[in-house]
Amino acid sequence: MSSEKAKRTLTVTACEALAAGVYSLTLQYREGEAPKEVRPGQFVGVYSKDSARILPRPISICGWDQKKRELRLVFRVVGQGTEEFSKCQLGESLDVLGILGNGYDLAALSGRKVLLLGGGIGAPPLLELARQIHAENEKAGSGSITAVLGYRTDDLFLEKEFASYGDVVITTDDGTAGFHGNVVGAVRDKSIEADVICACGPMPMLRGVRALALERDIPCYLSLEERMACGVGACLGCVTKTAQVDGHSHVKNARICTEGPVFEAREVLI
Amino acid sequence: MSSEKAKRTLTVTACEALAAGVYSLTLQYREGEAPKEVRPGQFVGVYSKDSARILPRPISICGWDQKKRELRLVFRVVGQGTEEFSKCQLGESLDVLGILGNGYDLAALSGRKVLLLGGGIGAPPLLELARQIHAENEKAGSGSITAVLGYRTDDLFLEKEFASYGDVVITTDDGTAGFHGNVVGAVRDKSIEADVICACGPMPMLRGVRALALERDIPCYLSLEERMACGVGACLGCVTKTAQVDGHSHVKNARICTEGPVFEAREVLI
Amino acid sequence: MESKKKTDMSVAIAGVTFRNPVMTASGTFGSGMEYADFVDLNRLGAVVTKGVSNVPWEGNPTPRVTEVPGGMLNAIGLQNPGVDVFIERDLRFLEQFSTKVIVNVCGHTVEEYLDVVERLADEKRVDMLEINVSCPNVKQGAIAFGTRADALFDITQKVKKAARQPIIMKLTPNVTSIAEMAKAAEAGGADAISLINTITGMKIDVEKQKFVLANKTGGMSGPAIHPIAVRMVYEAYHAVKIPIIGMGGISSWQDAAELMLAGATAVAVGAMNFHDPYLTEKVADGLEDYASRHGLDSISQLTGAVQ
Amino acid sequence: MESKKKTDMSVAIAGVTFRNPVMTASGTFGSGMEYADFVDLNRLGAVVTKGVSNVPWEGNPTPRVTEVPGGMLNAIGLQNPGVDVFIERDLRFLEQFSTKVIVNVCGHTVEEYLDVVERLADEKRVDMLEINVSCPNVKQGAIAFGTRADALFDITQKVKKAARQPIIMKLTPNVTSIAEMAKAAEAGGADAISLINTITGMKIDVEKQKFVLANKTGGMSGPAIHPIAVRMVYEAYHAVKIPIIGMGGISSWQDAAELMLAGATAVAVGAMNFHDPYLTEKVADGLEDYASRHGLDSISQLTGAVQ
Ligand SMILES: Cc1cc2nc3c(=O)[nH]c(=O)nc-3n(C[C@H](O)[C@H](O)[C@H](O)COP(=O)(O)OP(=O)(O)OC[C@H]3O[C@@H](n4cnc5c(N)ncnc54)[C@H](O)[C@@H]3O)c2cc1C
Ligand SMILES: Cc1cc2nc3c(=O)[nH]c(=O)nc-3n(C[C@H](O)[C@H](O)[C@H](O)COP(=O)(O)OP(=O)(O)OC[C@H]3O[C@@H](n4cnc5c(N)ncnc54)[C@H](O)[C@@H]3O)c2cc1C
Ligand SMILES: Cc1cc2nc3c(=O)[nH]c(=O)nc-3n(C[C@H](O)[C@H](O)[C@H](O)COP(=O)(O)O)c2cc1C
Ligand SMILES: Cc1cc2nc3c(=O)[nH]c(=O)nc-3n(C[C@H](O)[C@H](O)[C@H](O)COP(=O)(O)O)c2cc1C
Ligand code: FES
Ligand code: FES
Repeated sequence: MSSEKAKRTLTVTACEALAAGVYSLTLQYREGEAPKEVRPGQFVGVYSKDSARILPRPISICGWDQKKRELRLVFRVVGQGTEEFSKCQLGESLDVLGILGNGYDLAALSGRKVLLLGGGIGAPPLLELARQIHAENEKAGSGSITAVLGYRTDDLFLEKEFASYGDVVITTDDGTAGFHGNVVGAVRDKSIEADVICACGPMPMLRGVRALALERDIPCYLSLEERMACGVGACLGCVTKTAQVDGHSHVKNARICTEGPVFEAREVLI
Repeated sequence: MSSEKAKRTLTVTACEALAAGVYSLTLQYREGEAPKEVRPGQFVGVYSKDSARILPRPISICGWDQKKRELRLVFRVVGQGTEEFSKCQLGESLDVLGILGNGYDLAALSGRKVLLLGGGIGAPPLLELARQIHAENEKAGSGSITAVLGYRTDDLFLEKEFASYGDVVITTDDGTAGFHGNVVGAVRDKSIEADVICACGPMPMLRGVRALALERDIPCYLSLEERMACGVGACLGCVTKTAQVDGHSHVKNARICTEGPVFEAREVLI
Repeated sequence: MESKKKTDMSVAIAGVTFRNPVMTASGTFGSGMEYADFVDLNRLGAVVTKGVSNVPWEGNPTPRVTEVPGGMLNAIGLQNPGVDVFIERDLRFLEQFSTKVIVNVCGHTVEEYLDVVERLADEKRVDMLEINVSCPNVKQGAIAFGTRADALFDITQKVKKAARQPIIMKLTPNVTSIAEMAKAAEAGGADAISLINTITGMKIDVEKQKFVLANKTGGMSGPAIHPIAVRMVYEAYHAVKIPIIGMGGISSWQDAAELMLAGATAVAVGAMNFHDPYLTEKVADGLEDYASRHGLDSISQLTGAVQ
Repeated sequence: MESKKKTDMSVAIAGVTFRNPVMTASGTFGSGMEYADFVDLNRLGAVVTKGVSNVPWEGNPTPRVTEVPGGMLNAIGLQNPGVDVFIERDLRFLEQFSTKVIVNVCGHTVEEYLDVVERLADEKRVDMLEINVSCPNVKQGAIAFGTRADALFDITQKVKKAARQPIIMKLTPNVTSIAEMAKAAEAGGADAISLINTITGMKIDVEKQKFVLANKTGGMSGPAIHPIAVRMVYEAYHAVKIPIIGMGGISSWQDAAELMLAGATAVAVGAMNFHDPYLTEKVADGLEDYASRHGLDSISQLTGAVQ
C-alpha cells in the first residue's frame, strides 16, 4: 500500500539516561529494512519482551539517521514498558512497529519563522523537526527557529541539541532554571514572534498553545497523544474530536495514529 | 517452621548445553541465603521472568555444592519456561523457590548395593544421589552403585559423571549406544542385582520399575512428577494415589511436592 | 501421525467455502485496508469487518483502550461511518481481493439491525453477515439481545428472515450458559455462531483514583481470555449442530488449533493483530503445517476432535 | 494528597474486626501452615482456609493444575480431610495466631453445607464462614447454587439460620449478572459476599490432542482475570449494601487497591501466592504506604471511592 509500515527487529546501538527517568535509545534497522523516508512528528510502536504486555508503546521519533539506519527515541519512564526499554543493553534487539502517523509538513515550515513549543517529554519529536527545518533553511538561506522548552525542574534534557538549530528558551515549573512558568507563559511574557507554531506536550499546554495561535491567527501544528492499541488505524482506539467530519468514520473523530498525531490547531477540538 | 523454604534470587554462574535440548545450569545463592541442607531428590521451583508465566517450574537438584552455595540443575527444553532458562547468561539472576520436597533417605541407601535407574531427563536427580551415597560409602567402606541410564539416542548426557561414582550401563531406544531397549529391559536382560532401587523417569518406566521391585521384593524409591502450582503443599494440585490414607487429606492422595517427590514403590498406586 | 501430507485447508460454513479457516475478528482489522500493508488479504479465509450500523456512529469518548495483563480492554463504542460509506468505500476496496467478506452488523434496536441487513442484501461482495448482539460497549440495550435467550432467538429469527446472505450470530461470553445462548441462536435460524466476544472488565488508575477508560468498563480480549474461549466453544459445540467460528485470544496457530479441536470450524484472530500485524498469515501457515504433520486430509477433521 | 499520615488499617465486616484488609483466597493458602514458612500469619487480616466438607473428599484425578497466559487453571475438586480432621489439626494450628480465621465451606447438597456449618458452630477459633457455592470443579450440582439466584437465596437463608458465625457467600463470576446474584445473597441474609471465584476455562494439548486437565475444564485464576474481578466488585458494590471481599488476580498492592476503590471492604490474594509466597505481606505493606501517602485516616475510605 501507500505507506511503508512494518514490524521490524532493531538492534540497540546506544542507551543512556539524559535526566532523571528520561532515556535516549538508539536503534538500528537491519540492512535493507530501513524505511525510505521518516518525517518528523512520526512515531513508532515499541514492543515489550514480556508476553503479558501485548500492545506496542507509541514513542515519537526524536532523531533519524538515514545513512546509519538509526532511529533515536527519547522517553520518560512512566510504567512497566518504558521501564523495560530503559534497561536495554547494547546489542539487544527490540521489536518496533513503524513508521507510524502523518508527521509534520516540512514545506509549510521551512523558510519561515518557526516557534517550537515542547512541554516535558513533548520535546523529543521537535528535535528531529528542528534538525530537518534547519537543514532546509540552510539550503534556502531563509527561516529561523525558536524553541521554547518547558521542564519541571532544572534537570534539563535535549536543550543543548536544540541550540544547534536555533534560539532556545527554557522554562521550569519550579523556577530553578530559565523562565519560571510554562512555555505559553514564556511566549506571552517575552512576546516571542512567529509565523507558525509547532507544539508537543501535555494536553493543558496544548490547549494554551491552541488559544495563543487562534488569538494571533497564525498556523499552528499540535502533536496529540491518546491511548493506542493498533497504531495503524484499524481499531479506532485513539481518536480526537475534530471540527469537520473526519475522513475515516465521518463522525468528527479522527484517528490520532493515522490522520495525526500532528493536526492543525483549528482542525481539532481539544 | 520446620523446613527452610524461601524464594531467593540466585546468580547464574554456568549455563551449558549437554546434549540436544538438554542444559546444565549452575546457580549461586547469595551469601547468608543458602539452605543449610539439601537432600538428593529434592527440587526447586524456577520462576520465569515473563509475567505471563506465573507458576514456578519444578526442577530437580542435580548437584549441590554447599561451600560454593551452588545449585546445579539439568533440564530438557520442553516449553517456554525451560526455553527461557536455557538462554540464561552468566551473571544473570533467576528467582528460585526452594528447597522443596522430601528427597531420598540416605540412611536407607548408603552401605548397600544400590541400583539407580534414570530414564531420560530423570537421570539428573540421581547424580546428586550417587554423589552423596558414594561419599557415605567411601566413609563406611561398604556399598556400591550401579546406574542404568536410558536415552533416546546416542546423544548422551551426564553418563561420564555417573561413572565417577559407580558402574554405568547405557540403554538407548534406538540402539545407537549401549543396550537397545529401556532401563528395565537392561536390568532384566543383564540380571543386574541390587539391595535397593532408586528410579526417576517417565511414568511407564516407573511402572516397570515398580513391578520389578515388587517381583524381587526389594525396597524401591520412585521419584514422581506431576503438574504443580504452589510447590509447597498448599494447593493440592500435585497428588498421587497412595495405598494408605495420606497424612494430609486422609484420602489416599499424597502431595508429590511435600510428601514426595520420592515415594517407596509400595506406597503409591501409579 | 507424523506423515507429511497435503491437507485441504478449505472449510465450508452455510454453503460458503473459505480458503482456510483463518479470519479476522471484527473490529480489530478495520476492513482490511490498514493491515494490507502487512498481510496479503488473499491468504486469509475471510476478512470480517468492523461493526457497521445504519447511520454513522461516533462511538465513546476517549480513552477507549488500555492494556491489562495478557490482554486489553476496549470501549470503542462501535465508531463507524454507517452502511452507505461502508458500501461505497470499504466494499469497493475489498473487491480487489478474492478472500471472503463477512460484514459485522450492529444496531441499537432490531429495526436498526434489519436496516443494515437489508441494505447489504444486494451486495455481491458480502458473503456472510455476522450479527453482533453482544457488544458490551453500547449502552442502549444491544447487550440485552446477547444475554437473554428469548431476545436472542427473536432477533435471530428476524434477521434471518431479512437477510439474503447466511447469518452468523456473534455471542457474548458474559452469560451463565453459553450453551443456552447457542441453542437460542440455532433455534432462531442462525446459519452459524461466532464466539467469544469480549468479556466485560474494568481498570482503575489507583494514583489518580479514576477509571482508565472514559466508559468505565471495557471489553477484555487477548491471550488472557483464551482458555475461557476454548471452554465456551467446547460447550457450544456440544449444544448445537450449526458451525462455530471460534475466537478469543488467539496468539499462535496452536491457540487456533485448540479452538478447532474444541469445536470450531473456523477461527478469528483479534487483539493479537495489534501485537503482531502478520499474525493471521502465520496462523494460517502454522495450521497448515500442523495439519500436514498430523496427516489430515482436511483441516476440518480437527473440528471437535477432542471430546 | 501526599501528606504522609498514619492510617488505621483495620476493617470491620459483620462485627468482626480485621487487622488489615488483606486475606488469603480459599484453596491457595492451605490453612496457613504451608505459608507460615514465608509470611507471619499475624500480619494478615485473615486466613481463609481451603474448602472444608462434612466428610473427607478425595478431589479430582490429576493433572489438576496447569498454567495459562497470566494465570492458571485448577480442577482440584476440593480434596480435603473433612471437618473433623480440620477442627483437630488445622484449627488447633491456627490457635497459635491472633489473625482472624474464615473457614471456607463446601458441599454437594444443602444438607452437607449445613452439616459443616453446624459442626463449626462452637469453634471459638472460627470468626466467619465463607460458603463456597461456586466451585466449578464439583460435578454434583454445587455450581448450580451459585448460578441461579433462587437457589442462592435459598441456601443462603438456610446457612444463615444454622450458622453461629457471620456468613460470607462466595459468588461465581460465571453468571450473566453478578448484581443479581449479589442481591440474592443479600436477600437471603448473607453478612457479606466474596468474589470472584474462578472463571471456567479449558486447555487442550494440541500435539497430544487431549485435555490438559483430567477434569477437562478448570477454574481460571491469576492476573488474567483481575479486570473482570474489578468490574464485578464494582457491579456488586452498586447492587448491595453488605460488605464485599474482593479477589481475583491480585498480584500487587495496586491490584488490591483497585478492588477496594471499586467497592471491596477487604481483599484476598490467591493464585499469585504461588508466584510470590511473600505476596500477602507485601500487599498489606503496600496498601498501608499508599493509604498514608494519600492521607487517609482509615483504609476503609478506599471502599467504593471510585464511582
Ligand atoms: C503518538 C505518541 C507519541 C509519544 N511519544 C512519546 C515520546 O517520544 N516519549 C515518551 O516518553 N512518551 C511518548 N508517548 C507516551 C508513551 O506512549 C507512554 O508514556 C508509554 O506508552 C507508557 O508505556 P508504559 O508501559 O511505560 O506505561 P504503562 O502505564 O504501564 O502503560 C500501560 C498502557 O497504557 C499506554 N499508555 C500509558 N501512557 C500513555 C500515554 N501517555 N500515551 C499513550 N499511551 C499510553 C501504554 O502504551 C500501554 O498500552 C507518546 C504517545 C503517543 C500516543
Ligand atoms: C518434582 C519434579 C522434578 C522435575 N525435575 C526436572 C528436571 O530435573 N529436569 C527437567 O528437565 N525437568 C524436570 N521436571 C519437569 C519440568 O518441571 C517441566 O519440564 C517444566 O516445568 C516444563 O516447563 P516449560 O515452561 O518449559 O513447559 P510448558 O509446557 O510450557 O509449561 C507449562 C506448565 O506446565 C508445567 N509442566 C510442563 N511439563 C511438566 C512436567 N513434566 N512436570 C511438571 N510440570 C510440568 C510447567 O511447570 C508449567 O506450569 C520435573 C518435574 C517435577 C514435578
Ligand atoms: C478494538 C476492538 C474492537 C472490536 N470491535 C468489534 C466489533 O465492532 N464487532 C464485534 O462483533 N466484535 C468486536 N470486537 C470483538 C472481537 O471481534 C473479538 O470477538 C474479541 O476481541 C475476542 O477476540 P480476541 O481476544 O482475539 O481479540 C472488538 C475487539 C476489539 C479488541
Ligand atoms: C488451586 C486453587 C484452589 C482453590 N480452592 C478454592 C476453595 O476450596 N474454595 C473456594 O471458595 N475457592 C477456591 N479457589 C478460588 C480462590 O479462592 C479465588 O476465588 C480465585 O482463585 C480467584 O482469585 P486469584 O485470581 O487471586 O487466585 C481456589 C483457587 C485456586 C487457584
Ligand atoms: S491506535 Fe488503533 S486506530 Fe489508532
Ligand atoms: S504443588 Fe501445590 S500441593 Fe503440591
